[in-house]
Amino acid sequence: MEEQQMMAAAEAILFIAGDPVPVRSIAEVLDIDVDTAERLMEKIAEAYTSQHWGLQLIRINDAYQLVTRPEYGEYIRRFTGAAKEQSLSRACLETLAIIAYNQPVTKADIEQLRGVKCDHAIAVLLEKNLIREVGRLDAPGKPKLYGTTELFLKSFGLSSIDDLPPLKPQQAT
Amino acid sequence: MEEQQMMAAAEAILFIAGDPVPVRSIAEVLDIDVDTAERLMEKIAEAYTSQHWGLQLIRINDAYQLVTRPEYGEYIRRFTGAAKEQSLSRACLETLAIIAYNQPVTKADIEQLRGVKCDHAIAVLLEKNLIREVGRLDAPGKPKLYGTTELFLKSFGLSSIDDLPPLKPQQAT
Amino acid sequence: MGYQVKLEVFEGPLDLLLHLISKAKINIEDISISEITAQYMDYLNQMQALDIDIASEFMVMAATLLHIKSCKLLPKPAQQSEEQEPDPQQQLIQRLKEYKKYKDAGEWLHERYMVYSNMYSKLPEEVVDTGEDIKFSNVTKQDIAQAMMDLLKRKNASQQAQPVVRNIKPETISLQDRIRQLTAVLVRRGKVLFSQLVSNKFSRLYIIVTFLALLEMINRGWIKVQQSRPFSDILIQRKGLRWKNNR
Repeated sequence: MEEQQMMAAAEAILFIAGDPVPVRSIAEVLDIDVDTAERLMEKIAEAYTSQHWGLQLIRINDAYQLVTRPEYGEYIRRFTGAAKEQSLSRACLETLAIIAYNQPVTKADIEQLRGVKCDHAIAVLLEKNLIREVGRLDAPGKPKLYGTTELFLKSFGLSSIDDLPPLKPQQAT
Repeated sequence: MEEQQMMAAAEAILFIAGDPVPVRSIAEVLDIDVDTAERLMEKIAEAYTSQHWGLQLIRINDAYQLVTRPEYGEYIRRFTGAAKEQSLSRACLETLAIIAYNQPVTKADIEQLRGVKCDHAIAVLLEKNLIREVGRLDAPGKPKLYGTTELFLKSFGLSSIDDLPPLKPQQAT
Repeated sequence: MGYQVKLEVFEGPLDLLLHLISKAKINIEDISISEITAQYMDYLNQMQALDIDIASEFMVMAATLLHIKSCKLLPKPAQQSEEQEPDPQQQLIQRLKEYKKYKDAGEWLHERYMVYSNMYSKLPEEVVDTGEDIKFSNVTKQDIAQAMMDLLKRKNASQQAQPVVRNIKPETISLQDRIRQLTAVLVRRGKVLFSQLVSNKFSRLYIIVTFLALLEMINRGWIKVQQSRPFSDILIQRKGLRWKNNR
């Protein structure tokens, strides 16, 4: 199969899937190796950047997903009647930052860093599916360990957790 | 708004909808007249024909729909075949349950709950006369609202919709 | 009602301290404990004066600050104990610096979120065997309830197990739920104005459902409504509606 056709087939699959499609699924369906599939996806992503207007191909961990460009979110909400995602409270953002950079991490660690109770922020983040329990610490009380989810990556435009910028060392305020 | 941006917004809407989108809905969302919207859609359709690979924009009466090209059906089957095929009866039962408990409800609401497109199940239930359109929601897409029919009540031995068994609260897992 | 002063809200004692430090335009390292302690206590006093509950963390920090301040007034302890106990002021500075890093990271996340929460994805197409004919002959109302509960459970489970896409989420409110809520309101209050049931902070769908619920309740003879003239507020009164009607 020619490359052009493989790209077309991959695009059709991404459209039908809706959800992120792992590179290896693409490789399997097109009967090519994973590296070739990977290069194919990169090419599609580039083509979307240059040719498409309202859509883009994003990478989340080892999978690719077709999504709309953020600039047009308002029109989509107008069309579907969906409510705008509310911005997260500062308590939630701080808690999320601590979890993202230190995962897996316990509630006690988070509270130590923030200097306040974090139950509410953690509950909200769990409900919004931005964090999840990833296990329990082998210590007295077996405290829960928290980590971020794939939805976290997507919601913040990160393709993996390594995409987070390094924390700024604090000098001047 | 520039034409390029309007095309982008329209493309994003067509992508999210998946279903046929009436030209007047596009016009309403973009705040342009129907003729302009019509020309816009034709331009997008042309661009898809000349540039795109796996997708195309088709016209159905006064609506446009983004669909995969038939040439790639084989790959789509191969891809979806790997996913577990759900029995139609199960899909219909779930869809019926959502409509029964949440009526009046839009297709978008049902799909949100089920996490997949539900066109087929809804078509079957309409055909079997277990559900019906009960109105339209006042949103730009004017989505249809579905409810259950008398036949539904009769078929399941209910004297009214209040006869449905109460849902037990879900335990968090 | 007393005179209300708007007091800035802080995420905790560390947040408040950072605010005081930035107001003083100094580096975290250069804090003067006696000054910062005075300002900190001043803030707590204001909160107290306004009858705002002061979280225990703020009190603990107050005690820490006072402890550091008192240590400074005392003569330097002998060398051995200095080795054992780290300087509490340095400890506090360290905590503030750590906290500030995540506070800044939180701001960075906020900016990203404002952009990327505007991206939407498409729902997957459903794969079904279209050749199959559906049979509901053995299906009971219990099965319908079970299907709905399974769905809700699956939704809960999938949200925890493989969180991937946030699709567009239209808010859903069921008519039955709304009827139940309105019944509760009317049983409690006897009468209510339509404007009290809906306000512009609610979505259009919510208002529509409320209206449909009222129509249904009129239909069932549970309530009576009055409107003195077109577009004026609607008075809704209980009529033959008792709580058990709703069971």
